[in-house]
Amino acid sequence: MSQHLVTLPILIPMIGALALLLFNQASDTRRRQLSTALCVAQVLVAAWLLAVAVAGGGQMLFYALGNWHAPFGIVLMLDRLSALMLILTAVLALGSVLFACAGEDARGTNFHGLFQLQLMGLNGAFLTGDMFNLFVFFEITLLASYALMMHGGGKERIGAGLHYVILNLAGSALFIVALGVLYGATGTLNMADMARRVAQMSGDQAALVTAGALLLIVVFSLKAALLPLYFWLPRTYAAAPAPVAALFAIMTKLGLYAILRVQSLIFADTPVAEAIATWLWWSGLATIALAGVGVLAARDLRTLVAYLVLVSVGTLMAGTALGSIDAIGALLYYLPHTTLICGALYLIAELISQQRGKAGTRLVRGRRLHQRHLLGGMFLVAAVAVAGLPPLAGALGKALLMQAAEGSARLWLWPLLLLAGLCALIAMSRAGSVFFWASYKGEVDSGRVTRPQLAGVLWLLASAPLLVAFAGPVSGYTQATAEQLAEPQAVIARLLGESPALQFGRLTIEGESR
Amino acid sequence: MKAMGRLLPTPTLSLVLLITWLLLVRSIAPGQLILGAVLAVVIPLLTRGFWEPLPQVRHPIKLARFVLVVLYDIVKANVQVSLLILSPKREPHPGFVEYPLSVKDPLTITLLANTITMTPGTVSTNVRLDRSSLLIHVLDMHDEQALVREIQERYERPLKEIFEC
Amino acid sequence: MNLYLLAEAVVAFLLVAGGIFAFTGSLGMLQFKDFFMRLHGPTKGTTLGIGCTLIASMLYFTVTQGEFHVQELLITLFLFITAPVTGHMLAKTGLHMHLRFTTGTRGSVPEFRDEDVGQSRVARPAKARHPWRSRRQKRRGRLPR
Amino acid sequence: MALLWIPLLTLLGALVPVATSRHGRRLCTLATLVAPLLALGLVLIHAPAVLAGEVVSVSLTWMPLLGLDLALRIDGLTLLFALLILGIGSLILYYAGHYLSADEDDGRFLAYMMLFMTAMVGIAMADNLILLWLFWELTSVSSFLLIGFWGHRSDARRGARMALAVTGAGGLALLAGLLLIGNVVGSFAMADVLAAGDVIRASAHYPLILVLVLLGAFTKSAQFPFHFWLPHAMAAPTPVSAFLHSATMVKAGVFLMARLTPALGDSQLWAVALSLVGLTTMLYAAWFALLQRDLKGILAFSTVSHLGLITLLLGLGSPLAIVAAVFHILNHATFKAALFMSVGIIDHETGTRDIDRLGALWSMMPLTGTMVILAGAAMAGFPPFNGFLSKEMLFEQSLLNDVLGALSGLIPLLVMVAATLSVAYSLRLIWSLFFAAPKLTREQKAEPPMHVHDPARGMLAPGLFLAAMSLAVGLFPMTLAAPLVNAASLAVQGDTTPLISLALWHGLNLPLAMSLMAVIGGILLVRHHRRLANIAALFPARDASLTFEAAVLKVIKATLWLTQRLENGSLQRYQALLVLCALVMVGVGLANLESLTGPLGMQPLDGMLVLGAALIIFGAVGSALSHRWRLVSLLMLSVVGLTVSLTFVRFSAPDLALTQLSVEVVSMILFILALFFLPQRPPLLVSQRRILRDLLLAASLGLVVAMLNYALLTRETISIADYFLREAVPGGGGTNVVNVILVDFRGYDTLGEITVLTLAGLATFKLLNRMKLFKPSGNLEGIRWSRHRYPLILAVIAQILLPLALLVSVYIFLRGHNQPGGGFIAGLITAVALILQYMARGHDWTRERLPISYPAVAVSGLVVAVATGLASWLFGYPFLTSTFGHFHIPLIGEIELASAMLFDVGVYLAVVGATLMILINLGRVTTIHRPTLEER
Amino acid sequence: MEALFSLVVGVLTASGIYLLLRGRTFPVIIGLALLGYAVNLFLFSTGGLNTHAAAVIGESITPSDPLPQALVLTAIVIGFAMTAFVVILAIRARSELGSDHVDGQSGEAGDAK
Amino acid sequence: MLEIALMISLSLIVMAMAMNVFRLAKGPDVPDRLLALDTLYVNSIALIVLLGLWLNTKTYFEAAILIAMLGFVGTMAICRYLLRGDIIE
Ligand code: NA
Ligand code: NA
Repeated sequence: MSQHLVTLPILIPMIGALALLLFNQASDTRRRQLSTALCVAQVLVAAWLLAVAVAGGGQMLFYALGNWHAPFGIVLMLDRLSALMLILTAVLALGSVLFACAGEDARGTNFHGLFQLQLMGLNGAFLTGDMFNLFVFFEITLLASYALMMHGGGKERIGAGLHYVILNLAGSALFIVALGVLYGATGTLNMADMARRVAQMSGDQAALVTAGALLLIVVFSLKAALLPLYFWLPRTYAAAPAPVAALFAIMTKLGLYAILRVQSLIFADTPVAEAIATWLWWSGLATIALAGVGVLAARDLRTLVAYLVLVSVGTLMAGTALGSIDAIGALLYYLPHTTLICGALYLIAELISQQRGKAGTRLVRGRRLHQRHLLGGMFLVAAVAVAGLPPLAGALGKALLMQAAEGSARLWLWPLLLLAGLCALIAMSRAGSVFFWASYKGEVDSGRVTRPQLAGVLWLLASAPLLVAFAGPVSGYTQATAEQLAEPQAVIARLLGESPALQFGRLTIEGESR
Repeated sequence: MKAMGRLLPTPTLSLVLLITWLLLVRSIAPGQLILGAVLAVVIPLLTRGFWEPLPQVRHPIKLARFVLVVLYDIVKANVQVSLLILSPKREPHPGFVEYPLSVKDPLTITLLANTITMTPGTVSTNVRLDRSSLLIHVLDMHDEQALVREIQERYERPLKEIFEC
Repeated sequence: MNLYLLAEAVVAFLLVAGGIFAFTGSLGMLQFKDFFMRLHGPTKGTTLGIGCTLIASMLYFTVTQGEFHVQELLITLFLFITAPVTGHMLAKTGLHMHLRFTTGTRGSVPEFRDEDVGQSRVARPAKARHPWRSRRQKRRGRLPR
Repeated sequence: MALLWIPLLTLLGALVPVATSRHGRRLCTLATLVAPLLALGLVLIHAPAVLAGEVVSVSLTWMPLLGLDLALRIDGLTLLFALLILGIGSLILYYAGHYLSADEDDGRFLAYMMLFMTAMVGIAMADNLILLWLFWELTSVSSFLLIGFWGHRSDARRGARMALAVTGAGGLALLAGLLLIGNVVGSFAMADVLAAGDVIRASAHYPLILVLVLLGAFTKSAQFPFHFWLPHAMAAPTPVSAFLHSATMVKAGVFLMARLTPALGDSQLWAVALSLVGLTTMLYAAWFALLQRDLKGILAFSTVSHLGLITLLLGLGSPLAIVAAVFHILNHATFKAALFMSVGIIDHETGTRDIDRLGALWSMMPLTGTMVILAGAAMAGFPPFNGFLSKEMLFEQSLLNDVLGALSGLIPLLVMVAATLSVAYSLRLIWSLFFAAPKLTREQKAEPPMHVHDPARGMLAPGLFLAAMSLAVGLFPMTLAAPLVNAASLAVQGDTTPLISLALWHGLNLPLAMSLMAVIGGILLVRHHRRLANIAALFPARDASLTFEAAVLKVIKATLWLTQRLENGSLQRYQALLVLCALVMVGVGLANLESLTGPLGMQPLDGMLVLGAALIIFGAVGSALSHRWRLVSLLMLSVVGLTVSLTFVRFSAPDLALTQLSVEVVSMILFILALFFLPQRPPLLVSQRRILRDLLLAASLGLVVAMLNYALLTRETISIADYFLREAVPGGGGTNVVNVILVDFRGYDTLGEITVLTLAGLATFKLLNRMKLFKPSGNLEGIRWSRHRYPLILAVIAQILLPLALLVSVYIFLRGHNQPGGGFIAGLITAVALILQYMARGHDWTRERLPISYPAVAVSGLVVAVATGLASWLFGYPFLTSTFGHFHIPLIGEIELASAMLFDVGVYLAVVGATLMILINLGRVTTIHRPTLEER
Repeated sequence: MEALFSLVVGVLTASGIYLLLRGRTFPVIIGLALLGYAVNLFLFSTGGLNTHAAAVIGESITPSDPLPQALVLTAIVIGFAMTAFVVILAIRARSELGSDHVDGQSGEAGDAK
Repeated sequence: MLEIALMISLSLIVMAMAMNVFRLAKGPDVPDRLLALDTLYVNSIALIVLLGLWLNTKTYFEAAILIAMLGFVGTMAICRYLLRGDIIE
């Protein structure tokens, strides 16, 4: 069984989703139990995989689907980075699902089934070692996200959803073109194989690869929401149902993951990587700046959080552009924190709006919250975390990233990061004081936080102190991840062997051919 | 016999399916025959619900004759129409004819209408809701009554005979 | 050898004939004056044209590969099932949409049409102008109701 | 290890009040006091060693990557601060227990106080710069909560936000500064940093470091021009002011400067910056303190002024100046805490803090009066109070300074002016509160006179104790303060042992004269206070806080404007940006291309190709041009679809052709549904410029893509394809390589693909849920709908076609592995045949005959596919491994069975289910909601 | 031939993009469909334009590259799924937003944005 | 002889398709265009068959079957749309 472990992050949600979809006559309770159990299972499996990725000084695990040897078949590839993304997804998903179990799931059809399918898509994308397969799993993720985003319907969601969907469809078309160029130029789809071939290219062939790679980065930038391709995000995230918006916190990171993967594996040490880094750097910085502006301008908590997501995207991208091991290690430390906290913030926003009646999450005086201390406490923790204030992990992550910037890069990154942090500070303090202090006297005992909702939020919020308490091991892990990413040759050698020529023959787990 | 009836509710359809299968696979190997036979039984059973009762072919020979006549007419019609199209001098005189239907069965009406569409300068345009008549557009019309008579004689009567209705 | 030559001649003939029928069918569709007349070309010429081509193909493969190739019959079958329905439904649609007849069209249709359509028309907002069609070209007249 | 317990105790102490507040105020307060007192005890245990000059420290590795250690230390400076924080803090906690009114949430309040205390203790004890910063920012956050404790008041909210914004910003600057220090020194450990003063000062970054660090310190310590938040923070409950704004938080900045003096001090820049800012702050704030009417305002500005004083002393930098600074930190904390507490008492008892409305309280509140007089005298610097001692030292040091070069002589003069003002506001406080008559308006006079009295002992005791301490320290400085001050200044200055002699009487010297002049001047000022106020009123000083608020508002307005301009909610813009990005990026790649045409060159053209190209171009351009004539546009699109299928035929891709053809049919039906339910005649609302822009963008991207395509087509690649061609039969058991790739080599992709398809079905299901749509009563020509609902001939043909189509789909399915075909195409054929039934006979009729759930069909297709894939586990092979075998069956002969075919069955089911789910649900929804228009 | 093929792909792309930039859902959907054809042809052509050989073993000695064909097949199916979804989304959007403009009724005010 | 016949036939079909397109562009009414499109579909069957003859392969035969069997469904759908609006009711 353990040799198939790496397929479980894909198979568990998939089989679970199928069960949920087939037995859609089952009671809400049953479905919730199943969905939660699936998420718990994914957390456990992801933890196991993390342990596998750590074991033996960071080994990599390959799984030849259909028993076809790379580069011919599709391989799953588990390294430290994918293990990190998997556990992050699983943790976030568990929080979202718990929250959804409070009733959001019943507002439309097939919530849990679609949710699990989205997880399947995400996990699949994080595990695959094949470019086209990455596209396929991107599409699974996207389609599930479209459906989930419009769960429950309503003017706002449909309107925002239309933008989100159409833009992403255009993006997918560009994705195919980029894949076409890369396949046309390299003749392969396996990432490691592609890397090996790209490294040997020169002249016009290299120019074509550059064009394809840059187009690919445009697509990933759209998903990751980089300037000037982020405008869809605030409205989409603000309109999505809370548990979905929370899960969406990982969607932008999927873009980041993809960029990181191709940048570090396929185009490592080529002129392409430089071009990509240049784009990421300036676009990331501009994203930080404009998202910081948006943070100040936001008049609704959900929009505000959306811009905070964008700030984190910009930060992560600028970090990716720096490209050093320290920078990658730093951004990977910052990544789980920002993902989980932004997720938690969407959930908290929903709880706040539940108790504020018409005022919702708009930053205007409204009704007094019934459970203001509980909500206020959670909001405070999340706000402190997201603004990058001590003692939570945001501060450490930011400091780490700033420290990783060298020379003139500092000149841009430091002020922007600090100012964006200040914007977040100002905006979140404004929001908090409006919600929890500046309220009318009247208060209604409705929309009480239910137990699953509380569980979901606390599960996500717990990450903030835990990432600080275990900052040493976590940052050690991310640093090791960065080091692993810096060694693409190791992947190529492990997967394809030393021989530069194409290998024919089949790989079996037991070492015997069938 | 009863079991047979249940197994093969529409023997003609089954036969057509078997023949079609053999045409498709271009083989009369025993395996294909068996497979074709199975499909010829299974598919009609599967689509039983969709199969509204249709009149049975009572006189296959008349059907064959009818088919030949129609094929001949199709070729003839095509040559005529082609000439009409290719020679710019002849001005066709188009017109509509209301053709009174004496058959009421859907299949027969369909066959008739389709035959009319496929043959000399005529296209069936509309069947009345009460199936009392068929509107025909004629590309080059000279004698309305003759046309109606010809259709009656050449197509409608044989069809009636084939299906005995 | 002679048989081959004959077969070749027949195939060639059928091919050319098929081409001509298909061509005239489409030509008719192009040059006739009203929709109902245009309908006649494709419903007949094209169908027969394809039929000839298919028979040619059947013959060709049967002769060259030495085994029966009769699959083409299937295409013909499907075509003979579907083509007349298409023609019929198109004609019906044309009738329903009050398409113009060329002057001199004989016979009467309003009764048929009324049965289908009813008496009144629905008020609609002004229609978007088609980019390629000048106003003058627009329907010059309809049958009197 | 015991050191760790100090912040840990206070942190755990934050939980105590929350847990105990249910059991009454008294118990809660006392329980809360346990933790800080224990912590104080722990500090005191280390006191002897520290006073002897030792540094007690502990260090645990925390985040080596960042250089962050959990490192704590107690040296002299820490000891001084820890005692202030924990000692005065405890007194204030005790006081707070009495201060809050009964209905207020004491548990939360005390918890915030404890949290704050933790942060402060952390700053004082931090032995690592990053750790220090963590605690530093934590004070900002906890003080935000404390200042905003009365959040229902708008001034409290504003004050809290302002404090957070200013100190938070400073904190961020500080982080930058500290990171730079770490960068220069190579370590964040305090000992390393303090020892590396020379390295830091020699570094090119030194000025920047200094600016950043001082920004942090100045904002926190409310130095000019960042002072404005402090008076507004007075909206907090008085215990907060007493704690934060006298003893601790504002001292954090001063502490930081003192702490980093060995590392950053001892430079001209440092001296000038600190002394100038300190001096300005001292003067400016003292002047405003004199003009305030709000008691807390007076104290607030006075605090600012005294912080300026300390800063100035640190800037002067001589050993004795530092001793004075440290000493004044201690002194100021004692008397200012006492003063705040007494102001709290007065506010509490009288209900007002307006100095003009209050007066003649001495007779009613003698104990409070005593407290104010003692502490106020200390603040004024009267002998024999502690304030006098430190002020004398300041005078002395100011006379000795040379930091400003030729202008150094100004410093003592200005210091004296500040001292005069200080005397004045102190006297004013005492005089108007307790001895002068209140200045009341007519209405206020009409109200019954106040009957107030001293409060309960619990509220008085802490303040009285502190006031008494300021006297005691003044009287016995060497016993009570010297060791502590000595140790602290030692910590600040490193090795140099300062000459300490704290004494009341230094003989008749210039500083004494200055003190005397200040006292006389102060008395004069108080006497002419009214005139002074009139003069001040002539120059209405713009309140810095208002400027700040206005600036913040302006910034927010600007951001709003910018955001709305950028993000205008127009999808068209976002799409254009995407296109532009793609264009630029591909363009960059293509720009490096040396020749567009590669070595392969071109194959010849023929008529069919030209026709195909013409058809596609016609269809594409046609559908773009006629997009407002939607049906036509759709027909043009259909031409493209057909021709693309033919292209696949032409270029040897039969599977693709079959797939494309069957997809075309289904898509067409979908588009027509869209056509029907979308408005038929869109208004034209577009400018010529817009069209031009779009055409340009579209054409450019088209060009770039074409170039890319051409460049690729004319170059050869060594692809992995040979492997598939070689392995398809021996390894995959099929001759149709495309199909073998789909179900075997890359079956995983196909699994994903049918998942997408099923997902699409489920997603549309979701969208159609509760959708409202109405059927228009006529078509786009305005003609009523035909009454032939189910045309006869179509119905008959559909019926005949169904079994034939099913047969064909079985055929296509079975041959898939070896010839073009397969589950996907077969599925689409089945689906189309069924859709034809729906079209010909209507939804209800068909549904009656086919009562299966399409989602279930689709999902079971996926189940079959996954199960097939999983089956390989049983044989020890990876997921989706396929197998095949040849079997001989009598009569039938050799047949081949491949597990991949079972997988293909899954594909078939998924396709049928998903396609029907999508189309039929849409059809059904509309039928249900359509207003009936029955045949007449 | 290659030039002509590229031209076709380019024209398809351009038409698709032009329609994609329109303000109403229907043309946008048509644009996406055109774009879909363009990218599928693009991906397809990366295996080379092979006239005489389907990738069926035994059909020809020089079969064409089957991999792009398999990829395009997947892309067609995914494209179809996406088209279906976006069509129904457009209908739903019209029913929710009261307009078929991509920006809802706010877009009706003018395309000048 | 066969070569020439094939070329003639192909040319005729290509011309026929060109005329279809012309009618499709010209209209003037939707049914005209629809008729043109349908004819284009039917003619493409001939094209595929001729291509099969030319390349001497039957690989593309199923494509022709598919057009013959399913090509008319789209036309039916549009007719229904013009007649009844709702195509599945
Ligand atoms: Na296939
Ligand atoms: Na319907």
